[in-house]
Amino acid sequence: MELFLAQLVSGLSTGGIYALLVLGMNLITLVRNVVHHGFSHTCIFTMAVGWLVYNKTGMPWLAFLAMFAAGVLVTVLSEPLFRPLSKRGADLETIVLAMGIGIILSELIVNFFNSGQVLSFNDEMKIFTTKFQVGAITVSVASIVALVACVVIAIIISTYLFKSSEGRAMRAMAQNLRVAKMLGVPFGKTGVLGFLIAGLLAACIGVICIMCLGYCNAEMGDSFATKAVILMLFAGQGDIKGGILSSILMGVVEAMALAYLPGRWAEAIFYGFMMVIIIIKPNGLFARKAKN
Amino acid sequence: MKKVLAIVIAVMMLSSLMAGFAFAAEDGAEGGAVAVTEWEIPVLSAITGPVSFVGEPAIWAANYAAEKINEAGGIEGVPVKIVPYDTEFDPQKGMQYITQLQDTALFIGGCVAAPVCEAEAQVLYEEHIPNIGSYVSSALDEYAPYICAYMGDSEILDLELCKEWMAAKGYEKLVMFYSPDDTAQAATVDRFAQEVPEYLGAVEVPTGTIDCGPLAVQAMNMGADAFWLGCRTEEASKVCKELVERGAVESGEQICATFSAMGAGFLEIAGETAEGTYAYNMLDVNCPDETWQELSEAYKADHNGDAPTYPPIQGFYNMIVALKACFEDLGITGDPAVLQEEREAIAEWLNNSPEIEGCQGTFSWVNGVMQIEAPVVQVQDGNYVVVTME
Amino acid sequence: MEQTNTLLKIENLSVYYGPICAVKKIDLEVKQGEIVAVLGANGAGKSTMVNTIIGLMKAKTGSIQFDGKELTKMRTDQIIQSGISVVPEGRGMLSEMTVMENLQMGVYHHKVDFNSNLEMIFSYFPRLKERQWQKAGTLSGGEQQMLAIGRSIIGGPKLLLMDELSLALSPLYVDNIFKTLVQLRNEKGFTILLAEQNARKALQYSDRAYVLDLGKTVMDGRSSELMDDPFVQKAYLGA
Amino acid sequence: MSSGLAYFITLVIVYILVVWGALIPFRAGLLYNGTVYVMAIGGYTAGFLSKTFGLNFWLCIIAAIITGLIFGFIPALGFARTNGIVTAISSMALIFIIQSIIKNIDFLGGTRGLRGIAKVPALPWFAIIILIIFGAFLYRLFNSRIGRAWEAIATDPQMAQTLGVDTRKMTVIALTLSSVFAAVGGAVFAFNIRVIYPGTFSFTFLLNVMTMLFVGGRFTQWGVIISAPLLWSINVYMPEAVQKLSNYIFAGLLIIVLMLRPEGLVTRKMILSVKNFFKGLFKKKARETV
Repeated sequence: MELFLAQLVSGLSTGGIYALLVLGMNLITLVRNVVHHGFSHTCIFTMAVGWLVYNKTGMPWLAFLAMFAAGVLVTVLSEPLFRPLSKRGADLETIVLAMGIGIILSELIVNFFNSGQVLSFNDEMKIFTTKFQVGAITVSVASIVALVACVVIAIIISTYLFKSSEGRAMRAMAQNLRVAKMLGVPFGKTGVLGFLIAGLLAACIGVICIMCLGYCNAEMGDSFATKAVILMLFAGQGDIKGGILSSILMGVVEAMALAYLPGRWAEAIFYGFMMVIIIIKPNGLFARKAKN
Repeated sequence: MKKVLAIVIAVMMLSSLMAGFAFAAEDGAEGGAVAVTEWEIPVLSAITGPVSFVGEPAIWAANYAAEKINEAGGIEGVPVKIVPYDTEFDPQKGMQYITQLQDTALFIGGCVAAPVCEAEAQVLYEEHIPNIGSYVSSALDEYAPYICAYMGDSEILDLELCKEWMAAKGYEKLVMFYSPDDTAQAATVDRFAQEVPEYLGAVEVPTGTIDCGPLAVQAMNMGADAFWLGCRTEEASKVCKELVERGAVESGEQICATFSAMGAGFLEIAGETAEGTYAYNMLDVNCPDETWQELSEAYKADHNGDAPTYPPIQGFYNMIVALKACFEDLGITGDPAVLQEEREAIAEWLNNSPEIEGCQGTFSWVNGVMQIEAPVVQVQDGNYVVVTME
Repeated sequence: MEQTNTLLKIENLSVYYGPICAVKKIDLEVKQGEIVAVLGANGAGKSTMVNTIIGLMKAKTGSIQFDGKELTKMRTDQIIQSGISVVPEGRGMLSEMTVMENLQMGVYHHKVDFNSNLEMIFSYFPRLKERQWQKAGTLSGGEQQMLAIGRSIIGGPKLLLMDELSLALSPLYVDNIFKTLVQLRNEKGFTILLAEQNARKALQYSDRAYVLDLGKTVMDGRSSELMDDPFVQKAYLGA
Repeated sequence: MSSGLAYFITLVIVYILVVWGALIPFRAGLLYNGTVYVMAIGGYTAGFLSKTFGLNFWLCIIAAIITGLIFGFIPALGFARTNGIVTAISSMALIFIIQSIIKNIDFLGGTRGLRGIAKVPALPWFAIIILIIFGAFLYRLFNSRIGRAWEAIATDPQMAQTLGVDTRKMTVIALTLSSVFAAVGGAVFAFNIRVIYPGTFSFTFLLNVMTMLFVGGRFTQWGVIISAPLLWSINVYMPEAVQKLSNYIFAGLLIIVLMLRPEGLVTRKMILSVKNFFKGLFKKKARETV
């Protein structure tokens, strides 16, 4: 029982991180019909920038500021790369392009930050280091903060996307670029705005990952990216609520698999399960009705 | 008919293109030939990539050794030059270099990473090229006499340390944490299962596990009082942290880590929880030996004051030193006409070598296994300190 | 309906798709409060003309004057902002969004009172009110066309461009929709430019018409006169 | 031929075969990332048979084709139901699944890898023969009824359906044939590198394949024949400093080509003009001889 509870708690906190990543992916699909495989790499990149700034200056707030700047810079600079593809309506190619962006970011982390070694953060950057201990069960304040932040950010983003006129315009552009243009949505400006928000979110995820994990390296980008992309499809592209639910669910499932199944099978089970569900329900687990 | 002709023409174009490319490329590949005016020693190492923290110092040490030898007049009066090849921890890349080198190289040094080495070993054995790299004993037997290990055999040493440690502390039940992706560790686990009576079981730590809490709890549920960390540094440090924080161990002494687990960042991530943990470092960082002190100073000067901590430094230094002894002992000429004979002679010599003066005392090889002191270290106040197991 | 105020004036307009000329030296004029139809078969250049007016395609030569502004040098969003609305070919639904959201998108660039205009739209198209929370993709063809028209007039545009309004609709629906358009013009004073393949209906409900063929204007005049023209009857009305 | 060169040529041919494997689904309007998964299966089949039973090269290749057909067909049945983006992403998961499965199979060497694959001295020549056979097959395939059906699906799936094309069946055929190419590529790869690990068939490999596909041109089968040797030579024959940048170069080229030259280096137009040139040449000659 103790084992089970410990796993549940661990799974929830891992799920919180997945949920944020999936949220970011969903944001980008909703503002520009792109499955951004490189989004996770962007998050890790902001962490690396934060690490570098902190180690050079010793000022955590400056590091956090730099993280937000880096997140915004990366996403806003990558937005024009997607433009010609979106104009052509080449949705499949955008996936490949996003992978390309991911590799470049990973390579940058390997080459320019601590020569490819693990970047670990100290307590000043982690902010919340308190932990509650009940037997083998550890509940850290950081993971509670992560879960709460996840829900709050999701509410803010979905309110913005679904209730504000700018948000609507972004979604319109992702659904049908031509029609959105005919309705007067400025293509460049709205796209940049959407990616800017995604950049801020990437930095937020970076900060939360620093709090919860306390370290990062280039490989993390890859392993997060594929999981997050598949989780997003699993819940249904653009389904914010479903994305969060299924991320947390998968976080728990993964923790349970680690505990009760041989570790080597965990990955096969994780991906196999999701693939089967995706093939059975191509529009997402939470999709009520297939498109007509 | 026309269609067939068009296909034939296209195929011809294709093959001529390939051939043209091939000939153009052939010229570039000639660089690896051994010139008699200079000993070009190709050395493979993961200079960049995920294990660069081991690979870069290693290649540095090889270069340092070459410099030292050249200062003293080279090998038989001919200077040595290290030609580095960066495998990036990718067996495919390593194989590519080996195939480029296999027609001309007298000796190939490295690599520092087990997967790359195992990929190489087969070709090295078939082509009879002597090599010193990172091997465990099972591979050494299979490909004798052409490959040697540049440091003590971790498979055997780990086992010995583990037995000593458990006997000295009186621990009764052992759980291993290991990475299923590490080929060398997989071999060690098999060995432990057979030879350590206190062995309870292994916990697989998949690469990139985010939260190691579940794994720690799993090990605790097995009821062990001793924990062996064989997984990669990144996960090992987290497992160590979880074990201590969740109260699985009373002190760090109940945890023992292998060399691969105690890589860069272990102390940073594990922090205070690493206190008291044991490990083999296979390298005595504070060895009073004069050569080592000199090397250490030179290393610090080149690396912003960071001290050398990884055993391949010693291993790669010793490799070049051994090569000098070997070449001089055998009177190697480097003449391409007798390449095959000289390769075989070098391999035989290295595989069971006489005592050679290294940077931390003497060393030798017996059936390719390096015979060298491997000190036990313990984390004390955030530093590795050499200790002895009572 | 005698207004002299010219709202849209196209002069000497040519548009190319790469080397292919889609629109050749067209002149066209729309006056305030008129319903003007542009007729022609598939590939005559009607849609190209509409797309060029709203800036989705670039003109090679010629000018488009709208309300005193030169449109050929403006971006699409600026053109829309200056008071032109489009009902795109194929209705252009944002199918993942609800009917309400589609209507809200219609006022993206127009500073108007959304709620009162919404009432107006619902009074013309009561079906939309019933389905306002449904996703646009689930509507029937006729309802989608209503939504497209509603979305284009909700922002109170000065000029309404309609591309292939009658495409893939039953004849009864087509009549209904054209009647609504005339009603809108009479009651709200909209100016409408129709690009239509269905010449009979278009001539029936419009004031004036232009006939395009292979990118050139071959005829223009009052709709009632064109209706009786033997060439038009033979080529476009199938008489 | 020096061994370095032989290794290079064989590896380039492996890449060409696998890229062709990725090209076939693209003809049918699909982005299929499962090629690397089938490559692993083909590679392990060939490697295992060669090591354990000492089968010769050609028998191993035939075995790889058979396993490729089987293991390509199974996921293809699933992917026939899904749309483009879902197929692209979820087929990526296949790579992780197969890696994980191979790690758990002891007779394939598990994480320790499969060693002891026989040495084939004439490997580059064999590879060239395979390349020519499969290249000719691909050429015939693209100009066959099936090829035209794929093209119709890629242009407009709904229209293709109204023309009587069974899109599901065609998708299954495309993915299965793609798997055969990838499996053969994997088998040749195994004989070339002679030690295979589950981790060899990784995401990085997929990205190399994608770069070669897009840079070479994904509308013709000829593009990759130029792009694969050019790109891979960056990794082998360029100065060390350039080799270090190879990942940046690959990713950068991929992005630039996707943005600015969607057809890639070799376009359909170029192939057409080359064809016409040769046709013209033959006609003239024919006239002269008459």
